[in-house]
Amino acid sequence: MVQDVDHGIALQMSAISKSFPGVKALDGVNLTVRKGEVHAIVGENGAGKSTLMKILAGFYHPDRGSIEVMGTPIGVMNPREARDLGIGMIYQELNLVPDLTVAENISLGAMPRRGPFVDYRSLAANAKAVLKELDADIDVGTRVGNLSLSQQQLVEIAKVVSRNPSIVVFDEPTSSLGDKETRILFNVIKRMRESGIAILYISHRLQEVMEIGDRVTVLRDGSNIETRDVAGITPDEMVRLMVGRDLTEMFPKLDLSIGDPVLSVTSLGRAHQFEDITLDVRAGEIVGLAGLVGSGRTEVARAIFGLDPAESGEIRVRGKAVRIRSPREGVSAGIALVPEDRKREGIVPDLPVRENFTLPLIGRITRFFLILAGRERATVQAFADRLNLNPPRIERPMGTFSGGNQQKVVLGKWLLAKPEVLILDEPTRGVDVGAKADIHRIIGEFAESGGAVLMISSELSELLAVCDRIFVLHEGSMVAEIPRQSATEESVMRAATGQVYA
Amino acid sequence: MMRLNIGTIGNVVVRYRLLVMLAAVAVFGGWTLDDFLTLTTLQSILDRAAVVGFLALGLTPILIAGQIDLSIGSIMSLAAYATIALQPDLGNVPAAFIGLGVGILAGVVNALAVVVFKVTSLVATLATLLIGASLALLISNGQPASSADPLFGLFLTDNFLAILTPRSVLFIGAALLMFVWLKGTPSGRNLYAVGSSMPAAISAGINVNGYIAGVFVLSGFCAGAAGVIQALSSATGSPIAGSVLLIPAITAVVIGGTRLEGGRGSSLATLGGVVALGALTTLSEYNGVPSYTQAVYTGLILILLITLDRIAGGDEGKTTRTLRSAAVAKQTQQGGTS
Amino acid sequence: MTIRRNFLIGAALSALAVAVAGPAAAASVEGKSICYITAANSHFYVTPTNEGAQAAADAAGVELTIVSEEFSPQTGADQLNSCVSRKVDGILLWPLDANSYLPGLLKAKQAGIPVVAIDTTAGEESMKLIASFVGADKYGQGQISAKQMGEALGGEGDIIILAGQAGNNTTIMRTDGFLADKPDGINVLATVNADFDQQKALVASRDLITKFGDQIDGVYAEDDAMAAGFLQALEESGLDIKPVVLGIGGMKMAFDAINAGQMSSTIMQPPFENGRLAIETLTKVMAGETVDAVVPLENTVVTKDNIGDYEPAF
Amino acid sequence: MSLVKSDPNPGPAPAGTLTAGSVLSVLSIPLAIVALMVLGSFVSPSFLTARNLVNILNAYSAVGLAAIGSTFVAVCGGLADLSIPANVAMGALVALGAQTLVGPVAAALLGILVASLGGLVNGVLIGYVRINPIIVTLGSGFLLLGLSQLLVGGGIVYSEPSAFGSFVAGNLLGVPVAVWTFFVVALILHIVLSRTPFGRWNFAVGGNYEASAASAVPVRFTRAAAFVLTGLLSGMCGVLIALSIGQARPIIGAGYEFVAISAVVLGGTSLFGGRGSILRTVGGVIILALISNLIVLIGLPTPSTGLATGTIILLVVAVDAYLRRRTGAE
Repeated sequence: MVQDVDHGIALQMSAISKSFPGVKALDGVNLTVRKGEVHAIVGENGAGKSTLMKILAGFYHPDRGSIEVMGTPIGVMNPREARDLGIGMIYQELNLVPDLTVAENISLGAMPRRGPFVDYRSLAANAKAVLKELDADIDVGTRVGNLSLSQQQLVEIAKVVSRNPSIVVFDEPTSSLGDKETRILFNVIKRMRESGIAILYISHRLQEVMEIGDRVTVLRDGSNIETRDVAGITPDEMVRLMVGRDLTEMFPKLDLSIGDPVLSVTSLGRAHQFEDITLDVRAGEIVGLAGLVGSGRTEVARAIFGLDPAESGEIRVRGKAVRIRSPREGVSAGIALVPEDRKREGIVPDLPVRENFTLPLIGRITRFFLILAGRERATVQAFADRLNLNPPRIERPMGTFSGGNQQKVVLGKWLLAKPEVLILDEPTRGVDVGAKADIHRIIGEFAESGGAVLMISSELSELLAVCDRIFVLHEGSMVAEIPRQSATEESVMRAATGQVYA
Repeated sequence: MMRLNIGTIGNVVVRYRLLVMLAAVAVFGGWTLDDFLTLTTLQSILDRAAVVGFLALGLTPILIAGQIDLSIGSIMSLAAYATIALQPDLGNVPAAFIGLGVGILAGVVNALAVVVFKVTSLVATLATLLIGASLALLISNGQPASSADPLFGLFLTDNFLAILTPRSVLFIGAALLMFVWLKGTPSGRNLYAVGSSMPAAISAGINVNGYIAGVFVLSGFCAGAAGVIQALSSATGSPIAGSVLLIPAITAVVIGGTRLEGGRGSSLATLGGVVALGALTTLSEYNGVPSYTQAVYTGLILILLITLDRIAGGDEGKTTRTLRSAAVAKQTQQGGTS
Repeated sequence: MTIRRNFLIGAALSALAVAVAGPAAAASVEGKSICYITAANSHFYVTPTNEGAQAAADAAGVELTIVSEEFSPQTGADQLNSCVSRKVDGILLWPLDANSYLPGLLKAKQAGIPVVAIDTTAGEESMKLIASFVGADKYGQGQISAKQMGEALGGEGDIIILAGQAGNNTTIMRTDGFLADKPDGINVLATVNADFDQQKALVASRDLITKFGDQIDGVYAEDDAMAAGFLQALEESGLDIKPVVLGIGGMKMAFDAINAGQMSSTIMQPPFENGRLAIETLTKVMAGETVDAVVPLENTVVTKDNIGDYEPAF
Repeated sequence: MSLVKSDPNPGPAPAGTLTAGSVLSVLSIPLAIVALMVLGSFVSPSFLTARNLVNILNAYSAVGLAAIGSTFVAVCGGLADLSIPANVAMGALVALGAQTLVGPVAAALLGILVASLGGLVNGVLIGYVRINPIIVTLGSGFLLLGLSQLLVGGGIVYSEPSAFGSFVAGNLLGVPVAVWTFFVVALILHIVLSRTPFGRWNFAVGGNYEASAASAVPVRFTRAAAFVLTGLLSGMCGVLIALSIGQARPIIGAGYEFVAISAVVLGGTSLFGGRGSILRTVGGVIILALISNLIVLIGLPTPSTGLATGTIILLVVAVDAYLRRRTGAE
């Protein structure tokens, strides 16, 4: 359902190649984007999507190839020139200034002046106009640091839209959004498309690509494999193009024998975040925790682990009441948490993989206060091999690995600690298809060995495929417990949006 | 509806606490001394604030940009010495301009070290602190230069409109000018962006390196101005003039409420911080309180204020952000690839 | 580079211009206020000076407000201004450099507030505005030390100078005085700033002993603490030399060293006495009496011969 | 089923591979030391004598202790401890002042304890209340130094002659006790930083505070402990100096905070955390000691030390930053 507007070529990238020391990131990539289309780009991590977009944004310069924007050939450009050419970027990580207001952020780098001064009147007027266009109700005088995540994203989009761009790149825009916010975003994207803006949409979520995209380009190993109309492709086909072969089942579900309750949480509460949360996870069971962004699901997970301890309620592990006021107590109670924000809370980028691995349990491989270096190395290497760490170099700094591999290490470090309960908060966010399968396999193996898994994901399809039961949170309260048999996207969404139980 | 943004609670709190300090000083001073609450006391406080005030003013944009400049004291010493030592050869006024030029030059050196050679500002300016102090002593052979025309700069401390002196007018004027720049002009707003979120500033096409270089040059200029004013008003170019003023300047800026982590601050807050500290010092001196007792309660106030700020403001422990300059090298490199 | 150095000569010249201020008749100064701008609050030499001043002020019944420059002449200049605006009846000033106090001194003159300088003289112009200087002649101390050194070494020999902080007025005076009267046969191997600090003197002396070894015939330390630092380094080195070691200050450690024969001499500079004398001089000025432009603190050289007659100054 | 490809972004040379940059960055400190020593042997024939070399170490042993503490502070992302001079003074004054009350050994321990308490104040405010370390230590520096001056009122505190005092001031097997202390402490704390869980925690906290907290690392304790350790070592520094020169004054540690930071920075430890080593700090201390020794041996004016130190810091750090950018690390 392509809109009937001017379908001239907005962007033409031809035979783009780019190498970094030792790596050929792009090899003769071609990309044509029309005005008024949503052009999705998919590919595994490392396929070259980011590099291509950074070239478009002026951060990198291609070794070879040419770029034409609106029919004009572009030479070497820097980020500012790229912006002036009408290329707007919306990244996964928001690029806002928390200490400036919404209005100032929207006009950052190009504030209206009156004489030498900022014209605050037209600054506010501009911001209001743009936000209205996006149908966003945000006070333009608020400090951006005080806004919610999804409001911030709207500001980010407003910032880009206010410059009247001809091409806008969305890089994983929904990774931190809940379903409701995603809907709002899609509406905004549709409006932008209608006004003739060419949109490049990068996502790992193929369902979204199916929904919002007009055409899709698949990248693999730095080359473009194919560009197709979305109407004529299925997610399975996309996956096959991305990985180069069939991935038999994206979410393999093992049927495991479910044992006794391992984790039982009763009436857990924490002021302003959640209250009266009761749930249980049994041995060998994978339980989902669903809810919109801001429903309190992450907070519940953090409370059980002790990162932001609960203020009321009881936690039992294998029937024994435990007091958890810090992650250390969480760990000794046998609980592990793979946090939501991998970069911020998952890895220490400068430390080697080995040291990241052993961080929670370094005390256990210590004798007379000294770390047993040999045992540490051997243990970690063995585990890294089991996790398919790629490359399998445990002395390399964590920061040099891809997102998927970093996530494997985060997961692995907790498995190494041999927990009874594994809590996973968005374990596959921003992870490519291949690593995703690895991660699901690892989780499955953990459950198979009798562990209890509590998993949070914004991707309902993932929860539905993997979980034995799903708890649903709405505004800090538990609103539903849905067994696997009766769980559908609709039933979960209804509960998450507060449409069940009074 | 026009808002002079950032005018949110944070700033209100900051201004409020300075008023509390000043009010406490006034009440206590009026209570213990019968000659404290006079215009001359105010004049004396403002006058004494001028020199350390210029240093603190120069430091303000530096901190807003998330940087630090430890070399301002040394720069001030060099400028003060040049201002007096060159008088016989160049004449009084040209020598003063050379003093300012020395400050700017030193600022350029800092800017180069931070922006071009990617040395974090804490380390770079520690090095230039050592180098500057050493150069001042070497060039002067450890001897302060005395002006042959000691009456030339005396007007700087003359009475002006009952509560001011020419040099306090310069300081207050500079603070107001800087306030207008920081709050009212695009470049001022951009500076906050640089300190608050460098990636955002880069992606908005703001020349981050330029701004960072700029604030170091400005800070050098301010330190130079402090040196020139100090030298002229005391008719002495001491090679150690600024060495003791670095810590008071930082203290004043911090008490004023400018954040060490970048992105927040104001020159009026700095003005307030300098005056509040000056008032406290003057009150203590009038009461004959020994300097070490003053040090004890300056330390207490500093810790107390910042703890209150931390608890009340609940800035969610951004200790990991520490000084943003750590990120300069990486970020600017990314933004400035050629 | 023309830098004017303020020699005591400047002060001596201005002796002609003895300032007389205050009401001529009032003989009593009781109840009057004095602002004492001192070098520091917490310092082994300055603190006893301050105590002497306080004692004299208490005896005279004047109200003494002590403010500390913390060794910064800029701070002192500001404090001087502030004391003048308070309209105190007299100011006792510890000058830390030549010119910095000039503006304040002019204002004091205008306001009719008498100023007396303690411990150190200021520059020529400044001294014209100061009623009297009470303190040791530091330039003279340098000269005396030069003479001592010359005699002890028979006019010839290689010496090292352990100086105070670079830029510090006392350092400059003691160095310049020494160099001015130093016999030509005395050769200065090295001058090191050890900042009046025993630890720094110790470290520097170790290096100097390493470099010059038995070349060192004499050591001129600008205070006794630094002399003690040198002696400690010498002892550590095990070097069998016995250089002539001169100190200044009359500190306890110097007395011990002189008794032990390690040090040749020190020059007494009793701080308490200095403070007391300064306040007494100032109150005289305030009472309208005429005082000498220089009230010297006698430079008494303490050697093995006369050590029995004196007590350590501090 | 290995589907994941390695990241195409320009990664750093993997640790363990030898590149020109990594070799240079490992060898830079030994090279600098050797270069200074070669220079020294040309300048003065007495440079390469055992006594001079011992002197060089002796001069910086005490402040070297504070530099070792500062390494922990820097590695855990605590920037710098500006209250070092105050804690040095506290340690020194208490160690001498309490001699007549409790005897020399107990007094020395008491001095170290008091300085550690100063460190504890810093540690609690920085680690647990999470205030910026620069501001906290600036404030506590004011506070503690003011208190120490209040304590002695400006006098000098002299040491009572004692066997313990002369032992600390003296030599052991021809090497000053201060030097022994420095190297033993450095060795122990090198092992602590590189081989123990506490050391590992420091790197983790400095590398990524949030992630360390989420990995059950006692983040608050770690940061607090680094400051307590620095307080303790500053106290030891004060005690060593006070006993070796037989007297103490509040200004005894003036400027030591900058010496300590300079040594840490020269050693290539990042003040922003996550990277550093005690051995490299020891190298930094030795470089500083060599500079000040050479200034005297060459006969340059004393203030040249700052010029030389500052220039070398700029050079070392700029080269280090350049190499890191080239290899893409960081």
